[in-house]
Amino acid sequence: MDPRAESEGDLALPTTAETGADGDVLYRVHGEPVVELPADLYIPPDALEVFLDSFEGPLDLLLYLIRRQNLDILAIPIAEITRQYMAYIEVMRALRLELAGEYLVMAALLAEIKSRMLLPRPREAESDDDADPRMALIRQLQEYEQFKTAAERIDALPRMDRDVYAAGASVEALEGPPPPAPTLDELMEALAAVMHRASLTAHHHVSTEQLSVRSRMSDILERLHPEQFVDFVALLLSAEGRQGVVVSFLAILELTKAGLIEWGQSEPYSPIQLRRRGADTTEREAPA
Amino acid sequence: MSEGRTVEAGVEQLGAIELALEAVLFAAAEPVPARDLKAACADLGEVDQALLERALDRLEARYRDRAIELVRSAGGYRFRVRARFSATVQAAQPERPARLSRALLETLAIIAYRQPVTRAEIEAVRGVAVSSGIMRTLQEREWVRVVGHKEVPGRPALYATTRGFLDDLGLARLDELPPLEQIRDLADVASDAGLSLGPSADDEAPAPGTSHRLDFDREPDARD
Amino acid sequence: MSEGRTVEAGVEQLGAIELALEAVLFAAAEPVPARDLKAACADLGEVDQALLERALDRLEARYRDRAIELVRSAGGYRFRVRARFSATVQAAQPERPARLSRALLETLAIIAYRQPVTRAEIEAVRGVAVSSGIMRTLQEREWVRVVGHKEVPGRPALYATTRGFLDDLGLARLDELPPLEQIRDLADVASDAGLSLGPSADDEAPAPGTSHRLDFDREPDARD
Repeated sequence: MDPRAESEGDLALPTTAETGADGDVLYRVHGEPVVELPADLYIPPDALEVFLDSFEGPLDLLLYLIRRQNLDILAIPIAEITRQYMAYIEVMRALRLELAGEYLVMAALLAEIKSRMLLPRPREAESDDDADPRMALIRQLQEYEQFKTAAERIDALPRMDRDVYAAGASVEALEGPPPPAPTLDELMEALAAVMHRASLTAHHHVSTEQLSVRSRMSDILERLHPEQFVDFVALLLSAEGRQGVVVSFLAILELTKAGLIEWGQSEPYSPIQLRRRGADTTEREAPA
Repeated sequence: MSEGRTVEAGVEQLGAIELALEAVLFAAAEPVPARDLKAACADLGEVDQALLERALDRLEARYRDRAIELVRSAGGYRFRVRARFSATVQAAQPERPARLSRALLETLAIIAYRQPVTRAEIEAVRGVAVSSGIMRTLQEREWVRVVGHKEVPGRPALYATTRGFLDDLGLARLDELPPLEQIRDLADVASDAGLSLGPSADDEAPAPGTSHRLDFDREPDARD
Repeated sequence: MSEGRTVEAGVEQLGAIELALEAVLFAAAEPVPARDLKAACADLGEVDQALLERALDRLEARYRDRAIELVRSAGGYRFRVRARFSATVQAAQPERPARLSRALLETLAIIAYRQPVTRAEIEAVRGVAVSSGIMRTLQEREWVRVVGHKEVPGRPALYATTRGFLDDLGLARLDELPPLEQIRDLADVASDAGLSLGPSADDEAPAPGTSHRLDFDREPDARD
């Protein structure tokens, strides 16, 4: 389930608006409130949230319930599956997981199917498959499973930059018309798009440190070497002016926080020194 | 004698074409279509499809025992590190890209097999809303693009996979994707399931391995 | 006899090293330092500097008559398309792209604002993989450089922007780029497409050198 998903599209499920969005529906359908975890939820409570969060939606959850019992989709035991499904929904509610509307719509559909199967059906409707809501659900489950499997197979194919790698060579030696340079507008537009996308998909934040500090971080890092300490004060003073000292100092703190540099002192009260972390002494050995 | 010289010239031309192709293929970041490969040989005499393929064959043979191979996918030709050296490459650059989410993969699979398809149709199959982030990521990755709009109210965008998607999976054509599992006929459903309420736990699982080739020409909304 | 077998094994090992180096060098986005090349051969027995050089010599010789060449520079080793194929490579690009690709611009923007940053960190922000081709292009255009390596397993390269990047943008210093808050506003506006609420008059499209916040009234010139 994706709590960030937006309910924009029309769901193919027959929605019953009068019961769908209302949380009460669970109790009415089930007859009595669910007060404890169902016995067949044999998942450690700590893992439950992660487990439930890993479902891609109500179809995925239903499919799981059916497959776990080794059942054929074509013969879903509606009563039993409905009971289990409701139990999971209740757990999600109890854990205050953001419950997407789709789960409640499915709950309503299951309830409807179950109730219709309990009632005697008019004879003339019996031959009409489409009138049986179970048929529509079965078709949808089959179709979903089909693509779920297809997704796994696509993911298993060798993929560029994950499993296989393009072979390329530098074109530095080639002559030609100069490549287009980026414009500031293009760059800003691209960054705005990334930030927008990041806000939609993930928890990554592009934080707002001063660019002068980040720029100085790069410069300082490039000047430091793992095998050789550099005097801390010299690093600060090499940047002219008071503001330069502040920027350098902040940059050094940031680099320290990021674990990119380490501090040293040959003896107490001697000058504080810095070097890049790591002991790569061989990097510069390639002949020029 | 004059014939000997023609053959000689032919071999020389073939060698020159082979080198030109090699330069172009290594310089390119993406697979290079045959058309562009021919354009690169403009100064090397008449280069028809047959000659191009001969040169490509020679180039392929040249790297037969090497760590890289010439491969052909949807977008054209490219050199690729042989799969058996993937671990070696990863040892030198161990940062592997993040795994793709199931939501993204399922969305991608539906677009791949059902294209062109609208977002609402994808949502109907998955039973949940598809986030805007996923659609944007798929398009940004250049695996999916909008190929038109469906002539229904709202004119929703129709999505399809790109050549880049096939290239990234090393496929030449869409029908090289793994086949979809076959869905059992709904006529069976009615008879098997009957209308009984009780669980039929002893029913057999659907026979595995029944699969069929995908019909890509099928309209995405044919099922409704 | 035993000496013969040692020589035999040595030749075999040399060949295996050569292939491993070939794989790593063709997959790399930037020149590969000797230590990383050695690391890639970790499974191929003891590889000292002398053995590495022998394998590199062999590799170099292998491409002596080809369209690409193995070059050694201070930063490490790489394959490069030979200069005499300039016209050939250009001929294969019938329409030179007038604009930079979206993926390249996004990558460049993230490096500018998050430097020093690893490729995995860029990928985490963008949500999609960054190809070696893009990283190679950014470095060859001298907009991006490697300023160090992060001391985590694999020692991934840390990327930063260059003086040339600022020059091409017409900026004197990096902090003349618009502050992130302003871009965030831009992103919000983009997400509210449909709303006619335009950006307020003073934060329209960011222009070079305008309306940025500076905490420090004067920034010393970059030392390089």
